[in-house]
Amino acid sequence: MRMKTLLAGSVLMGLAASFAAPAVAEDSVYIQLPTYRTGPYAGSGIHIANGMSDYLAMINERDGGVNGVKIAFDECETGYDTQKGVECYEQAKAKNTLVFNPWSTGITLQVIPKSSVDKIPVLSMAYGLSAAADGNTFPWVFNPPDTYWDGLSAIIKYIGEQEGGMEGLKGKKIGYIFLDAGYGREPIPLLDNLAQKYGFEVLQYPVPGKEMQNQASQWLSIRRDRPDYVVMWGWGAMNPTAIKEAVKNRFDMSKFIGVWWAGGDEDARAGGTGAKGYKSVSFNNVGADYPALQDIKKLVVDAGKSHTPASTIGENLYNRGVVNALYMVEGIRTAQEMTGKKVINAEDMRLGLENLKIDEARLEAIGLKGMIAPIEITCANHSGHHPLFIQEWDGEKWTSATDWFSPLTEEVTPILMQASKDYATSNAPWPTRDDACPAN
Amino acid sequence: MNVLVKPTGMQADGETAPGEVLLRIDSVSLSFGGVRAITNISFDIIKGEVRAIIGPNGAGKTSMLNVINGFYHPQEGTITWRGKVRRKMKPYEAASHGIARTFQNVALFKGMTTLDNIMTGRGLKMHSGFLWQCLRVGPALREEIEHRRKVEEIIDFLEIQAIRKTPVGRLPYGLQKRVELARALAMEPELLLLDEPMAGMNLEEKEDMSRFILDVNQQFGTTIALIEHDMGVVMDLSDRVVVLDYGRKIADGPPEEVQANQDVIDAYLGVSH
Amino acid sequence: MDMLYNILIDPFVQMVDAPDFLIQVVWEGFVAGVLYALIALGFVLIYKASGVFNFAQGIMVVFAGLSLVGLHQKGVPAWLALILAIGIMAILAVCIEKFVMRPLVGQPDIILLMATIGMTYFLIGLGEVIFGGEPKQMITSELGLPTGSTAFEMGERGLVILQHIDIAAAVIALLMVGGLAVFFNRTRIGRALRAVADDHTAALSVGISLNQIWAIVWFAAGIVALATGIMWGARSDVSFALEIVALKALPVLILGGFTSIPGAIIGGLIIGIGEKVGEIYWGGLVGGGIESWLAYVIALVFLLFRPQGLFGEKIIERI
Amino acid sequence: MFYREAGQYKTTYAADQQIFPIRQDRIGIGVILVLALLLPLVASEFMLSAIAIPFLILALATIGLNILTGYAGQLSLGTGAFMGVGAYSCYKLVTIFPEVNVIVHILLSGVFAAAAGVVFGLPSLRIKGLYLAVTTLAAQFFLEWCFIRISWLYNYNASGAIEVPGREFFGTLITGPAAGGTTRYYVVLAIVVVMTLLIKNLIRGRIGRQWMMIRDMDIAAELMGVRPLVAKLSAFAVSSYVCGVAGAMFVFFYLGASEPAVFSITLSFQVLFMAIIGGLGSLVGSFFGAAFIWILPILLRVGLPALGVDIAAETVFQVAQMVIGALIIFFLIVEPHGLARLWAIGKEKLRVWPFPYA
Repeated sequence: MRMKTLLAGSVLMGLAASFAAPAVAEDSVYIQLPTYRTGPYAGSGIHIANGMSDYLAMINERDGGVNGVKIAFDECETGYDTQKGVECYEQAKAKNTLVFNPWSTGITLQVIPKSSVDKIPVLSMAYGLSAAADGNTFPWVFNPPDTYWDGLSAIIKYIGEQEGGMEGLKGKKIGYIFLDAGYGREPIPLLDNLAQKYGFEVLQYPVPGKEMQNQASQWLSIRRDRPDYVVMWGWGAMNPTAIKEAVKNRFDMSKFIGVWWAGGDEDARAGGTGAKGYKSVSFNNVGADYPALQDIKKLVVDAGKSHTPASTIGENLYNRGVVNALYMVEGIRTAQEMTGKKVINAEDMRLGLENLKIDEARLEAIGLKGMIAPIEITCANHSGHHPLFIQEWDGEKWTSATDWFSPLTEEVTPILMQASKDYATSNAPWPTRDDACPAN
Repeated sequence: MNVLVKPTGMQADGETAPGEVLLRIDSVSLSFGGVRAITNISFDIIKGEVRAIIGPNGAGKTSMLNVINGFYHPQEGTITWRGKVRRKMKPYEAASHGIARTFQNVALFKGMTTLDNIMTGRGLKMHSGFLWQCLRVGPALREEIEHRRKVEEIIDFLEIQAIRKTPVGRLPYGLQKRVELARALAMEPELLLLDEPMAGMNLEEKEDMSRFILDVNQQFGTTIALIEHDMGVVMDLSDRVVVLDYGRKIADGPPEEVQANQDVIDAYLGVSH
Repeated sequence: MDMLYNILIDPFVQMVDAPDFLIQVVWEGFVAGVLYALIALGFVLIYKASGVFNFAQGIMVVFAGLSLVGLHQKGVPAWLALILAIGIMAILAVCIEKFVMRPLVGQPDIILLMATIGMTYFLIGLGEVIFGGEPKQMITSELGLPTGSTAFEMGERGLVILQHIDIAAAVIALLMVGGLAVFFNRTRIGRALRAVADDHTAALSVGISLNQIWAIVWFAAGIVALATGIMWGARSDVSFALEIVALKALPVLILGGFTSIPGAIIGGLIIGIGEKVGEIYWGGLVGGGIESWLAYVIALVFLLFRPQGLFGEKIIERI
Repeated sequence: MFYREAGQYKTTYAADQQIFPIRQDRIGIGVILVLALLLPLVASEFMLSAIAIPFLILALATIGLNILTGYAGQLSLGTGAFMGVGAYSCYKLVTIFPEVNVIVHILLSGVFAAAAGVVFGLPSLRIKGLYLAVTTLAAQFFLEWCFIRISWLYNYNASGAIEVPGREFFGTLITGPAAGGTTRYYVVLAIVVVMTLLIKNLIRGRIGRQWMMIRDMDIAAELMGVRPLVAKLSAFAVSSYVCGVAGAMFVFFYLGASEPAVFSITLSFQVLFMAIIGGLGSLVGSFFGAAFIWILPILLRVGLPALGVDIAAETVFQVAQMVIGALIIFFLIVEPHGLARLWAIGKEKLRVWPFPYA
């Protein structure tokens, strides 16, 4: 009995302690990383989580933090579940996180309205709500380097080039296989627009979330309809299953292009040798030869401070996790420079992200030159329509199939601004930005 | 026992006068996919009497009760209730016509208390609307209290005050049978069907139960049809007896007469057919 | 009118137009059906012997597959991993019997159902703690299972592709059903099993050890789960997402009846083929993706006309 | 000792039939209500927004399921979908009639859920037990599919999600991101308490008894004049109504935005667990169950690292899941009738204390 009381008492005390804001040491800032190392999307989530936390740990180890300010971080497991995500958000809010990276479109949609009230910037790197790129309407949300619409337009542009110019798209059939959720449905309006403009036909193949591993029907339909290209918007267990099915149905893999989230190494590997030629659009290069990644290997992974298998460093999703952490770190740095404070808060962080500029020189200094294209976020544009490239699976690893090229920004911008306006009207009264962005 | 008991106390609003035929069964046959349960049986039940249905196991007695309260639908024959031929109907309609019953294996609502179980018998007589019941004011509350009073009368009558708030699942078998009777009485039926009301009881409990059945019949004037195996009980309680065997009627009449009937003796002693 | 044409005529025109494609669709449905049937088979085994509706069968499939692959990843050779995985299923069976079934004997169905859902939660957590949450590739070739495919040409453009692993799945399913039938009908334990299924108390009174029987049944279900895990894992991946697909076994059981082994197989095939054909030829009319509920609706419609299932006897209500 | 009804005489049936006939119970519930009212004074924003509000809403959903499964005996695995119907109807109502008070919309949205419940409840007239569970699964998956596929439901929003606009109630913002945790908490508390009371009344009246008759012995119930059609469908309707209101509240007062995946089978199971662990056929049990299933994992997830146990976030998550699974089995073994029964036994023991029997 006494044991029980004792245990209960200590649990309660611990709880009380954890609900209170953590006693942040003088020279550290706190970031919560919502991750998912469990559940159906863990296959993708684990690598991202590893990349993010390893990079932050490396910055702490190598540089002693950002300008001497250590980054205290911990993970909050969401299991890709919206309920848990909201719980993580509330927890992060209570612990004064600098920034929130939902890593799920569903959770992003949940926290977007809250973020402006709670004054916590949401960094949804190349996912979430595309319209959030409009910084005038969404001052607290950032989705660099590109939105889904940018991604889709880049893929269409690439297909056009394969067909000898955008006119070549006329009369083509493009299949769109997607996770039947907000994530997969978001690109459809733009796809329809482009189809009308360039005269190609779109065939939709929705994959219900429950049936991710059971895609026989979708691929049979694809076989029947014989689309010229298939574009995939998949995540988690959907990707390897789709690639396997494509191989099985003898679909020409060079005509099968995924969004960046359908570009995991394990996704492609699942298809065996048959997956050779599979493509995905990307905003980061693979490989572990970058100095920063070598530092991670030396200071974090080899030092036993991480559970990351050394072999996965340099894989696509791992590097992408690193990019996400890079944005955060550079955001902190920019905020420090702008405010003159060392220990910044979430509002400062928003300022930092809004003025984030990582050019070639900066990348060189960080030790990631060549891994990503230089990026710049502005007050009005929180995404940036940055250049992308197409990568190709050579049977063992990803290789670049194209150079960096810009998405069809002129196609994307109007629909993006319209969506942002719609969002604000349908959620009226949507808070307006107190400091309007300068008109370029 | 006089057939022409003057009804006192609660009286069903039937237009059938005591001594007239309340229910008539005419050449009823029932089968389940080829298996004959009841073959061409006719008999009647007179208002105010205690009618016993007896017979060896498997004679079709319970099936007969099920036919009477509309749970089974006979393939042939007619049932006349209060002078009108009854059409095929749902069991719950029989209840609203004033037929209540108890069951061979106690069929109480195990999750409820004695009080609630008996209150269920009042269900057909309660009419307050959904919203009133949510709020439990006005007609809903008045109704609950008014019917509670009736239920308490029955509880007093059957001497089960002490177990009022006990969940019926915890009661001993004998008391459960009594609660079941109380529940049936709460419906204020015109015809009460009792399916082996004394099965599995010891002598004392049987005596109690017999007393209650007689009291019900005499005080409330309720017509009773009962199935029972204990011949002593049957002979003492009933005004008339119908005997079934293998789904056929083999005798019908006052207890003494039936007792002397050779077919009945054969059936019970198991003479081969 | 167009609508009617699209529903009533067009799909059949398509079927006749491209018979090779129809064959392929039916074949895919057949293979999916075999896998549904295997999951349902696990349910049936346990339901027959203990009256428990084992919701955890889906997670047992995942758990078995994970153990096999996880052990192999840790450096255990494939054949040894297979044996060890069987061993793990045996241990699991004994544990379930001892810690879940035995203390809950005689409880209402819904309580037992809940207990198996509790087990599902527990096993998901346990599996992830031990083997990690990421999907794993099935070690198909290491286990000596065929991996290639054979294509049959039909007519000018017609093509039917049969995966060898799918053929193997069908054969293995067949062997398992045969084996189980023999086990149930020809062995002493099988007889005891049937006795237990009919009446627990009566079986106890003639000296049958319930505990032993239950452990054996759960073990058998575990083996079926392992086979299912291997087959399904080879088709997609071994991951926890599979657990949800396993819910499809429910409509299968509704069709086939909870206690019938042939019912499970036939139900599985009806559902598997039905939903593929439905999705491909009619799904497009409502935007596709109907596979997520079609199976349940098939089962529901079926139930309305035949509440006792395909092989059940007509229920006579008694009081 | 202190919990004894000796000396408390009831002189009217009304007094005997009140919800808490024992004085100590009345005092107890009063104290709990006062504490609930005072909670925002001491609780942090996290406790209100992430624990108290969802707990109350899920308790209401559990009550909804309990009406169907606990009181009327019809097993349902479709709770999540019925909650979704409520949430989506509420969203549509709020966007179509923005000038009407949002509380009215929330209460109305349950009507649509009730309609869906009745439609999917129809098979219950022929189908029973586990077979019925499959029917409700069909409802679950079909409705989930509708939430994704019918874009009218989310106003053709490209993201496929619904967002809660800010709405006021007598001048105070109660929904939307800008509504404070305390305000939302009080609104939720008020709705949940009032609905619980109404349902309690319903259950102890004629309609509630009809449901229990069907649950305990459907044939006997029918022979006593209960129309199965009316009793079962009314249970489906009321249950779905309550679930629908809970679903609307879940989105409007807790999540703030929602996508179809929120109302998946996982939510159905979550609520079913709450009902079972709490105790089928018990309203107080619904609260116990919701507390157990909702709060315990949070305690584990937040508490274990706080205790200084240094494990990775996902391991905590997984261990929490294992613990929940094990506890479900444990409780089923110890007391299959749930926490409510344990509670009742405790009270009974206390009444006869210090003697073991009354």
